[in-house]
Amino acid sequence: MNLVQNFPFFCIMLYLAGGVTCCVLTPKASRAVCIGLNLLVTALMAAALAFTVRSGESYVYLMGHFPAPWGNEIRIGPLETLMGTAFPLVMTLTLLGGMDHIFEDVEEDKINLYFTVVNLLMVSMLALVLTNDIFTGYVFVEINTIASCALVMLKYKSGKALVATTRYLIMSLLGSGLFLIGIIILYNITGHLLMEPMREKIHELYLSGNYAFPLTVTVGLFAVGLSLKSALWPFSAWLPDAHASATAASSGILSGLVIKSYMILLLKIFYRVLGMEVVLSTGVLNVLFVFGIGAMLFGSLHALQERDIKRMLAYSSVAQAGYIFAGFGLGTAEGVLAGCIQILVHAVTKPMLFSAAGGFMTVSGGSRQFSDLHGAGRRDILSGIAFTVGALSMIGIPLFAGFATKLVLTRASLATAGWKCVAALSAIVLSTVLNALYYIPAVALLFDKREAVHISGVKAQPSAVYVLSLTVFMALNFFVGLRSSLLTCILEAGLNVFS
Amino acid sequence: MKLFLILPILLPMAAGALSAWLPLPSPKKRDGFIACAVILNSLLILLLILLKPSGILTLLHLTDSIVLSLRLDGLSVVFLGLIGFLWPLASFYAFEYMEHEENLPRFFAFYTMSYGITAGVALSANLITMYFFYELLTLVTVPLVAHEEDHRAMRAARKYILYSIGGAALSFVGIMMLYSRAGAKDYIFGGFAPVGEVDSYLLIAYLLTFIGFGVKAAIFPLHGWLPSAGVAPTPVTALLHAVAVVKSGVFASIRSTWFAFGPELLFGTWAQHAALFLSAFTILFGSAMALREQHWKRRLAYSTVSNLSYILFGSCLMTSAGLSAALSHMLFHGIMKITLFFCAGTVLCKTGREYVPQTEGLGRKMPLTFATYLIAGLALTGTPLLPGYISKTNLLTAAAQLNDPYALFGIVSLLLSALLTAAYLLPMSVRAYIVPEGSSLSFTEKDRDPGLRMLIPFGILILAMVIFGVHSGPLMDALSTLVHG
Amino acid sequence: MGSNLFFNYFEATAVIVFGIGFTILFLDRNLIKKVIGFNFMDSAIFLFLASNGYISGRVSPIFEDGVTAAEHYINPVPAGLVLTGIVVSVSVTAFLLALVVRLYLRYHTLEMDEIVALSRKEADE
Amino acid sequence: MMTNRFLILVPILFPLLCGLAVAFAPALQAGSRRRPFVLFSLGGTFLSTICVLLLLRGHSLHLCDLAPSIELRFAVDEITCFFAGLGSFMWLMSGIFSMEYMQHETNHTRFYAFFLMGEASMLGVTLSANYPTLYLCFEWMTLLTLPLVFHIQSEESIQAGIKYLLYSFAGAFAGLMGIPFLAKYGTTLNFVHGGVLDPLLTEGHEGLLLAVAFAAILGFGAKTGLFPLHAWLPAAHPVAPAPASALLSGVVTKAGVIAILRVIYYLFGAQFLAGTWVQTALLTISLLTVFMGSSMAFRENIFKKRLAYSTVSQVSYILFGIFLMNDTALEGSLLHVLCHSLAKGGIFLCAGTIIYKTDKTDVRQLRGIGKEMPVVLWCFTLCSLALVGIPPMSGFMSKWYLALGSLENGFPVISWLGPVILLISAILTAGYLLPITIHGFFPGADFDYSTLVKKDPTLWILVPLLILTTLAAFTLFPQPFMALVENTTEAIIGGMLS
Repeated sequence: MNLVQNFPFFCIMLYLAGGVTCCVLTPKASRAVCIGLNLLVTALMAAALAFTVRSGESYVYLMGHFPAPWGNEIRIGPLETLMGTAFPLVMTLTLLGGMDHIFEDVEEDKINLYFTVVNLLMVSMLALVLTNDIFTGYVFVEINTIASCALVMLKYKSGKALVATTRYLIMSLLGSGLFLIGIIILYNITGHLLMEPMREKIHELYLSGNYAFPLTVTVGLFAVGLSLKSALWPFSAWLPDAHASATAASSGILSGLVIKSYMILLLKIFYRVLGMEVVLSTGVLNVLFVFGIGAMLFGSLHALQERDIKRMLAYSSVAQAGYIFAGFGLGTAEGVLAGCIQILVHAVTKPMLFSAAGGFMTVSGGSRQFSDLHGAGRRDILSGIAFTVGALSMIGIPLFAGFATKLVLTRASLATAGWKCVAALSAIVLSTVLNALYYIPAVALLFDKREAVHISGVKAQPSAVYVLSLTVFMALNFFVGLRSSLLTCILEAGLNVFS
Repeated sequence: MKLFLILPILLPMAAGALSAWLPLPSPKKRDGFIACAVILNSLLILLLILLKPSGILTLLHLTDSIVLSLRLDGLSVVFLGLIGFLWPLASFYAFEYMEHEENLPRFFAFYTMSYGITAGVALSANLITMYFFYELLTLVTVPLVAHEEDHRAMRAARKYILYSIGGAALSFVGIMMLYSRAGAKDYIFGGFAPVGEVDSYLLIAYLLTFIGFGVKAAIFPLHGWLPSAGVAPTPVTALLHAVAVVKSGVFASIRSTWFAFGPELLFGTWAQHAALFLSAFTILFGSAMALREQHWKRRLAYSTVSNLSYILFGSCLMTSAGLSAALSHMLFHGIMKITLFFCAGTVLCKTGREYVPQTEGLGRKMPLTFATYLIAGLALTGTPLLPGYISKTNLLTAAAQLNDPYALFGIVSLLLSALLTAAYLLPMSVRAYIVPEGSSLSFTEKDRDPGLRMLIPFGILILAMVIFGVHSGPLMDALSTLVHG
Repeated sequence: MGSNLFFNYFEATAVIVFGIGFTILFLDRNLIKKVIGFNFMDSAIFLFLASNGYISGRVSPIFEDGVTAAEHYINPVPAGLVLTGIVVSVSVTAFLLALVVRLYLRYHTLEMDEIVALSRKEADE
Repeated sequence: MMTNRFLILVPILFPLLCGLAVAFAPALQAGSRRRPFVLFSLGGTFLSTICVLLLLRGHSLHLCDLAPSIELRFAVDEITCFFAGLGSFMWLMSGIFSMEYMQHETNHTRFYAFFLMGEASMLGVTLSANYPTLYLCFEWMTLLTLPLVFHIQSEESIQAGIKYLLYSFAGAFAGLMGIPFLAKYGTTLNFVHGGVLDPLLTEGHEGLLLAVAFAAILGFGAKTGLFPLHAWLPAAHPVAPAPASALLSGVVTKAGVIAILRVIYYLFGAQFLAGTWVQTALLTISLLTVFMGSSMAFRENIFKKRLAYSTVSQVSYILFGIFLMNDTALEGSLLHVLCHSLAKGGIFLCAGTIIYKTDKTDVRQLRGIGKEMPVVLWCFTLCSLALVGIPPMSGFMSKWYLALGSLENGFPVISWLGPVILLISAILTAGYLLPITIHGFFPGADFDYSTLVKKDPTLWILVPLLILTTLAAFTLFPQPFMALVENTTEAIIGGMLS
């Protein structure tokens, strides 16, 4: 047990401490604490990642030396540490990118609360990724819900933010209610809360055949509950309002990171708690696959008709979530790998797009409508380039991050035979075209010469922080695009030892 | 030695990017900068063709098996030679043509960058690299199509995006299907797909790539974007839609047929029949639509649709004679079509006349332009002593070799399309020179022959046509040696 | 199927109450009713959870007269979980009610449709 | 020996260079210097052609390779002798005629340039020794004779010109169909006496090859006005100036005949085509054209249109003889080639003179023309007699052999139907040609002779007319011509169908 192994535990504790201290500090100080904390956690988790990749297996970390079934455990493997490093890194960059907007939109005395909420959000996300106990998972799901709703709400005097938050909160509560009752039924059947023992119990039940119906019900509850919280297509009505009306940084965090943590939890439950053969026997994966394909198409169709840049990006998040669930729905290891890669790719690209959109709004008099954004890319050239890079990556042009997903997802769907392969391939082709159809005209409009009359001539003076964050984001995007082979082998190693 | 392979791609890209942002004082300086960059790149290509460096230059490992890498082999020499020869001419032409247009830095930046990317398509050593350059080509040429930024241009650009990205996505799926069966290998003459028994999985993959790349090569159902892209300025339509963009579609299709799937796998299968039928039908369809079209540049665009399918038809015959005929037509059509577009562009830029009926009697006022147009028209129709005849006869002879009903249909459509080409090109030239006595035709003083910078490309192109028409022996031998790897 | 409904009636009532709460939260247009619905749902779950731990014939897990053998008492773990659950649902209800108050101050109505319509009209100006 | 082989090219290059000189050389722009130069070049071409035919018979020249499989090859064989001599002679005659005729026309430079270059391409067709060269010269002949058609630049002539261009291209492309298939199933693309088809290769593919041969023959038939692709001829010939329309009818149609002869006897081979459905189809089409041409001419009132229709029917006489594929019929058709070129040339020149002098284009206006231009109308009458086939003139001899050849052949229906249709069409020919003479010389009672004005043309016109008329009666002294025709037939078809 060398020192590196308990870094993940330290990170969770650090974030908790950070969250508490931030609510008493001044806005500037709480900002410094939050950013510093995030960078520190990224470093620690990177060290943990290096350790787990070198050792190649995932270890269980007992908290408080209480053995099962009383004590609480977290399990650290290559996949968890990789997500653990990526999330805080993206969080820092998104916060830096949207910093000016935070100080504008949120009331003066509430800014330190904003950073408190951000820290709590990070705690819950890290916990969701790492936890090995399902009830702890539920608790952190709830913390995550409250924190993300608070992020949406903290917009100064905006009625729309309030309404969006309420609808978001209600839908999330529905999801977590289903999730909780799922846990309780499972606890009722297996008597355990830690994931490994539950796994053996369920395996015996599956073989013996009794409790078959409750098992299918629990799998259904988990799938619907968590897909509702991670905005899978039929349940995604709340996402556009919530993500569009929040400040630039929050919408980046929400669509880039928050909905991803639930997906990883769902993946963990399928792999570690229920075991893949049980899940496959219930056929819930096909339902997820169909919803994923639906998300890819209808998300993009809605985005096509949007005249508001942030709502367009929000709908595009729904579509990209569809990619992930289509990956999981394929049911094979490679499909899940494609889903995980898309989690990382989308986490890297969407926050950049939202920050760039924020930049455009500052130079276009705060309006989000495309009619006012003519030539915004020209007025704020850095955001223009960042937006183009993000758009091209979303379409899946090689050399950009999006291409990695397209490559692995196509290979995964080719491996599965029958209707799933045909449906997946046609969905990929269609969604690429649809993405191109709304991203490229948007880019063209942003670089359009004829500017709206009352805005032309406003030159942007982006702050150093903003420039730094966008450039690092672009570099990250190209890194994922070019070195995707590195990510794939880490994720493959992680998935092998995941269950 | 292999490192030189990356140069023809990077040089124009860098030059294009620099020319847009470098604070060049006068347009003249920028033209000079672009001109020397393009000529330098053509010389570089000539050097590469002469030295023919062997070996593969790997740029990047996308995943363990999929690699972006470059290589110079027989087929890429042909395509590189074509674009190397035509790009400087087109650039010279563009300098004169674009004088009175606005936002030129952006235009010339993208115009030169597409030179590099097309060279990339030619030099790529496997399907994924070619797909990568293929997508970039779409992105770089979108601003050129939408140059005028008026409503028409934007609609044409949107249509262009829809077709190209859709086509590229289809071919991407096809490529991945091939890779899933045969592994991600580089190009080998004769293809690397496992021959074995005919399995329809690979045939479906081949059809997907054929239709995917066919979008850029303007196959019948997916040709819609080419005529509507005619709204772009002439240097764009001339170079991109007569030579670079569409030829890269055809080049990609030949690559996938001959160097990836391989003729043995495809010979005699229903995939080959479908490909033959599609291309033969497009030959007829393109010429028929061209005859009906009154807008001059759209008529030439439809003619390109038909001529591209000549090349596809030749390559789909799956015989080495067919391939060398296809390559010869690729070269000759490049030269002939760019001349026709130049003439149309000169008339448009000098006199503002866009429609065919408006050109009656103009031959008197612009004799040299219309003389070039007549010669290029005769060449395209296939009159002997001009290159069109050579490639057409080769195509016919290659098609006659296989006694296959689809090849026969191809021969009949080739001949019919030759007649239709005569019908939509030659009467125009006759009516340009010969005007009935009593007709009242108004000519302004602007209607006169263009400046020297346009006439030089005309002269060079006609010379090239006559030389290839009369003495194409060495070229054809070179092509057939290339064909055998 | 129906036969074992009789002796685990705790679980049955819990699921029924959960259903009622879920539908109220999901379908009702009045915000306060939604909050009430949410509490229905949570309390149903805690009933289900608590009843899990009950072993008939044993006493509640509070030490009395020095008896420390585990067999004497019922299983305390579910009760512990219920405690955490109650904490979570109380905090969420508080948050939800705070939101409802803020909405009422702004739009002077509790009906969700009216609030959405008002906010959209407000956004148009 | 090497040099004189290149002499074969002289008949082609000499008129070509003269044509280019007339077009571009500044010195020749003045009318006074241009006319002698044109005469000199026409005469020079005629003489050089005769020398080449006599000296270099049997030699061939492989000029160059357009592409590995396409080579340009010229040779002098029996068909070249027969047609090249006739063609260059006719070009000379109408050249002389045009000296006078072109006075009332404009832009002479363009006319004479393309006049000379047209001759070069026609001689090219006669001299070509393989399929691609034939196709090359054939295509360039269309392009170079095209400006002659729309010379007067009226809207009608331009449309006629475009029609001529497109029909000829359609025919040429159908002709091009033969090259690929012969490249596959034949041993070589050069003209070989008796056909190039390799019996082993053509084993199972007769149907395909027959269809290709049929398409090629119909394609080349476009130039001769054979039925499916004949519509351009009645439109193009009348609008051309008289010397050009004389050549178009007299010689250019014969180029089509040469091409068909080559395709049948030197590429696919007579045995391959004899007795097949192709032969029966071609015979019926040629008979149909013969009959249709003369009936349309009978109804046509515009003078030159009537003569154009007459060309359509007369040339189909020749094709009928060729398609019968036996030596007597072939002899008859070659005789008719001679007769038709000379007679139709003469008739078109007379018509040209009449229109030139009196500007009357409608046949009904020509009452009493005989009084005004007796010599011209006498030549017209004699040439018409030749065409109708009245004994002393050459028409009779050729129609006689044609009828004999048709009866010899023993086809179930066509062998007797052929002579019947030839007879009917001869009567129709008399019907549309002789009334002009009758009304010309005997204008009838109510004609007031006072308004008569002598309009005899100058020598430039009379000399070629008289030469052509005397030659049209060559059957009076048949020996030299018959010897020429017989050994040409012997060379083409000898030893094949015996």
